[in-house]
Amino acid sequence: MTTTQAAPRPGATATQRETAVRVRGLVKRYGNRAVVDGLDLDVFRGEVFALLGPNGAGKTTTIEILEGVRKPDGGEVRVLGVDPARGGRAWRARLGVVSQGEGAPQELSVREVLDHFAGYHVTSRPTEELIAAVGLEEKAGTRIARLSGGQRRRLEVALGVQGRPELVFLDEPTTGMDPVARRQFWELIRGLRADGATVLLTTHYLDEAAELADRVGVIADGRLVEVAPPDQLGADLRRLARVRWTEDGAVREVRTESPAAVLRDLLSGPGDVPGLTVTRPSLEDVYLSLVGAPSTVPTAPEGDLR
Amino acid sequence: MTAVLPSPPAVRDRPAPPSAARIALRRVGLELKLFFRERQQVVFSFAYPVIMLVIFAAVLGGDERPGDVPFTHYFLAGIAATGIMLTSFQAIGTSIATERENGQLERLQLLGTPPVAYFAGKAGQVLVTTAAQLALLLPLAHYAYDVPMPPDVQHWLTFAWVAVLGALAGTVLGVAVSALRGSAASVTTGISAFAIVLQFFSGVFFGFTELPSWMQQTAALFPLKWLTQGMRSAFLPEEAAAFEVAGSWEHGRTALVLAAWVIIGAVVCVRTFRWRRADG
Amino acid sequence: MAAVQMQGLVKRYGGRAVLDGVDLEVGRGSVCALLGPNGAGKTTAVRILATLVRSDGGRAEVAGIDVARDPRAVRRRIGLIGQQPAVDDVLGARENLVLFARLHHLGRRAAQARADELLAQVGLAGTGGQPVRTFSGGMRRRLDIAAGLVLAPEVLFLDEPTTGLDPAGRRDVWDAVRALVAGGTTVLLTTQYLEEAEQLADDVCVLDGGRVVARGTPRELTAAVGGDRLELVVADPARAREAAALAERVAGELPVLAPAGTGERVVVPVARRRGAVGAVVRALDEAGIAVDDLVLRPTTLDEAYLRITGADRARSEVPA
Amino acid sequence: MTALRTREPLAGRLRWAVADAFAVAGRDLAHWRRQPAAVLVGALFPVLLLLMFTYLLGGGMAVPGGGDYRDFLVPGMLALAMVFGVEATMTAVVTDTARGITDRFRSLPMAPSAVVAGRCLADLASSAVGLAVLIVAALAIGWRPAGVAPALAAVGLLLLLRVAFLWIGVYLGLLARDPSMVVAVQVLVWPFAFLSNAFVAASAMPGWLSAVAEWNPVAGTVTAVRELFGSPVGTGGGWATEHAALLAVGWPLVLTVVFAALAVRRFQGLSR
Repeated sequence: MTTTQAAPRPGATATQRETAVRVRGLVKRYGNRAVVDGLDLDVFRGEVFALLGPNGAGKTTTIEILEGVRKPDGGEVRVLGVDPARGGRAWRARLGVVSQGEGAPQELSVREVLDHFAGYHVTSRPTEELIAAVGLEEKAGTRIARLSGGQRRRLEVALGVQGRPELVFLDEPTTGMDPVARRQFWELIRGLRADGATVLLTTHYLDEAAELADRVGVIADGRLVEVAPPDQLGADLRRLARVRWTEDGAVREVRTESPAAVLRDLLSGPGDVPGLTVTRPSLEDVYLSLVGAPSTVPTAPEGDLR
Repeated sequence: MTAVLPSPPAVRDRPAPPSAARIALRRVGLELKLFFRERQQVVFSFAYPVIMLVIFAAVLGGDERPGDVPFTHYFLAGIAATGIMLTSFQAIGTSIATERENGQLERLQLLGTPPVAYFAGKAGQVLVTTAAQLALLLPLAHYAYDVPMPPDVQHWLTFAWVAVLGALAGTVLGVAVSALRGSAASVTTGISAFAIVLQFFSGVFFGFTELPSWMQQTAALFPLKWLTQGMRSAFLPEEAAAFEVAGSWEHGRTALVLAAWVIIGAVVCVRTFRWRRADG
Repeated sequence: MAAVQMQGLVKRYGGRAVLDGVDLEVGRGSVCALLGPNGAGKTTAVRILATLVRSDGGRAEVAGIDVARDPRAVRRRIGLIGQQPAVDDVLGARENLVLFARLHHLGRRAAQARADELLAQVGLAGTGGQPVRTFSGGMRRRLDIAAGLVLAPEVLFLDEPTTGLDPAGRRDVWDAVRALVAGGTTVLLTTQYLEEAEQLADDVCVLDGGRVVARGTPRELTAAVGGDRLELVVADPARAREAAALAERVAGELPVLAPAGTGERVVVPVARRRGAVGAVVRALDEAGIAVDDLVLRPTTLDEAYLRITGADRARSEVPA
Repeated sequence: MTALRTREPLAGRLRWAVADAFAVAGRDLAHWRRQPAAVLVGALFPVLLLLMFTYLLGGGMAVPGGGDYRDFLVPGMLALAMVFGVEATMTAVVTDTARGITDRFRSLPMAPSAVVAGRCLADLASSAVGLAVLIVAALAIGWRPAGVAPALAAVGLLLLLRVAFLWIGVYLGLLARDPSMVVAVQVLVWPFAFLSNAFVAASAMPGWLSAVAEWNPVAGTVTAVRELFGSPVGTGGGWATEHAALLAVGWPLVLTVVFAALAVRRFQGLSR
């Protein structure tokens, strides 16, 4: 059986660091509660940036401010060089948006919806191409009212990229999608990226962030607490590996920075070590500790050999 | 099944987005398609004026209105106006409130749709459905109740401009009231209650001159009164004008008020239109 | 005895069979995850079991009771958390929970106490009388989950319970489910998130096109698709090929080379052959190839699932 | 495995059915507390109509057989207020179904009857408030009922009528897919109202219409309530007017039975 690794990421090596989105000191309050509280964010042209954070951390609010549909209470925002509050139609035409809502008339079929909204763009992707890209071929003639939640989500994604946008905002795009659809969506995003589009997405699926993003930003309490490529996020935490095996019917565990040494010790004896695994904290573990949720990440080496 | 979208040329300097007029045209098509797919909506929009005409003609058919005008003649003008109000004001107010609640307007906003194109789509749909509704009502009134049709081209023209302006003013009023706060269901109820009260105030069911003056003055602020009066001028003989409040048909003023509703109302609506539900 | 049982269950909508002869058994006190593409009939199956929809054929029993014959007795034993949050959005969170607790026939005091407990459990204690209409999607979801847990049910149906929840919220839900299971509750769960199935489920059942196409423990499903794999990062990229060759000789399968952050990553499929891991590590050590990182990870359920329902549509029946 | 049926004693089940109904009704009352404006508008709309009709038609309308038009109109308006209640019931049912609340109730171990019984209680309570407001308004413009006991009987008949329209509302609410149907009902209620003896005495209408108005399901209640309040009845009319009291009880009962049966069927049809 053959396994393939994810393709290398050329984005990190690109030298043009032109920003598609630039945010400084963004503040948004509801009542007297600051939902966004001094947020700084740079999204470079051509990269896929994933914004992670708990429900209510201010991700959606931030994206809505970037889209120009919500007014900030403070700070400076530039999207494609334009202040979103003043962005005109020409500016908007360069954006693609997949919001959390569903905005397609229930009485129309998938194809009718796409055909209709095609007229809102100068150059739209052909309807059939979009339908194939999100895997709705079998549902093309079905009315929206009869689609399942995941299928509607796919249509929203298709609508979001219909106008060949330069910058795409995706707010939890894959919620409710099945794993096959999700992978299809990943292909779609890789395709957009390959064409030079910039993508800013939020997601609760960390495997998705790891798979797609050049850089990941974690929002907690209205601020960006860390930004890094997904495999480097929380580098300190990740250094600790967990070696587990079964001995005398009980599971033993050692947490260490140098698993290879532990392994050598373990395997120095004759025979096999049953149930041997070596794991490093996942992106999810790192994320949970960054946003201050209880997680399983060890803070110090513990446990002993024998 | 893995489908990657083929590369489009990397466009930085893209051409300008489609004009508001082009989008408006598309909206009209869409609105009509949606309207006719909602079967109940179609049936009741077209049935209501007809049912009301039949009932009122039966109940009060023997009565006469000021100026010896038979009741049915007088009432056709009122019910035609009410029908126009129903397909414009009431239908538009309700549908916008619903579209706002279920997020359809949010998508339009994100696409950068000019509000005026959205309104134009609604207005186009209203004009088509109004025409269909009147095409059903007028022959019925004429052949079943002997209501005379406008006698000459000039009266038909009056009928046409009054109907068009009235429908457009009703659309604007519908856009305006859709902005009321609350759920779509409560907005719908509020709109219906308002529409019914407005019908009474505007002299649809009773002779307008019989109403107390405060009602007349209130009604004069809204399009329905003028719409009804304009309709009377198209259907009733010239002598009946003497029994209007002003003693004449007041065509100038009717045009002025309705046009003001359309133009000022549209400008105000474009400026204040909310695509989203208010927070909280 | 099975807590949930379906035999030849059929449901048609307008001539199209959404469920086309589904057989499934969930043992008492276990967790079964129902997987499948969007529109595969998972929700329909749950709605039939929860007495909301009648089947067109076959039999369904919950807690030993036929759902068609005595739905009320079934309702006394189940909890349902549906895909769409079903709560009164004019009322506040607490008012909702008190109402549902009252309808579970708790006394006034007990209902209020239970509501407060649930609010604390799902992290909504601070919302006061704020109407649910103003809640975010995640908050609504939490409230909906609390509403399904008013009484620890004998059988709990969860239809995509964590959709839209953040990872921390997801873990809270998992903890709540585990606590219920520890107390003897049987859980039937649908999810699009395969890690959830891996975390919670004793058994996995894959529906596609209204039929069961695979069934087994997560372990069995992944084993049927492929065994574990050992991923190593060698310190000196130049020796990666050498390491791969060594690994192939020891493990007997062709490893894959891929560039990693600092060195070169070697992925060795080990097909669950006991001792293979130790042998590979030992061989590398003897050859003096330093290893930076070493992760043994099982084939994920994701991969198994994609093989079962995925692009190739090759349906592999997995023996239960 | 044989299904184990647990049979609770009937008394216990009945007690729970009542408790559940009150819990469901309590939810509606909580809505009032949170949205007082909606309740107010609902109660004031008939008042507005009463004032308008009294004012507008008061002078010109002659009541056959003599009497003041205002006194003739008040009982008619009271009955129509019950008819308008159909919209409130329908809206509540449609909204609950659309929001998944109906399904939530259906999956709970509560008495299935309580969903509707609760709706009944809440709507009757709101209609009772509406009636009270309308009666106060009528008293304010000079209308006077004949006595307390017959007036109470009249209120009873009105609420009975409300029960019938409640079931119609439940049925229509289950039938409707979305709230836009409510608008259709709101509009079509008007022709129904005009085709009754609420505004104009049936005997004053031309031939066939007079018969329709006389046999209108509201007509019996309107006439009977007029008699009980000691308001002008509008003379003439056939068998239906003579036996108004019978119709005032009979019509609502027939409607209730028919629409309750339809609604139950429809409710069970939800599980298709």
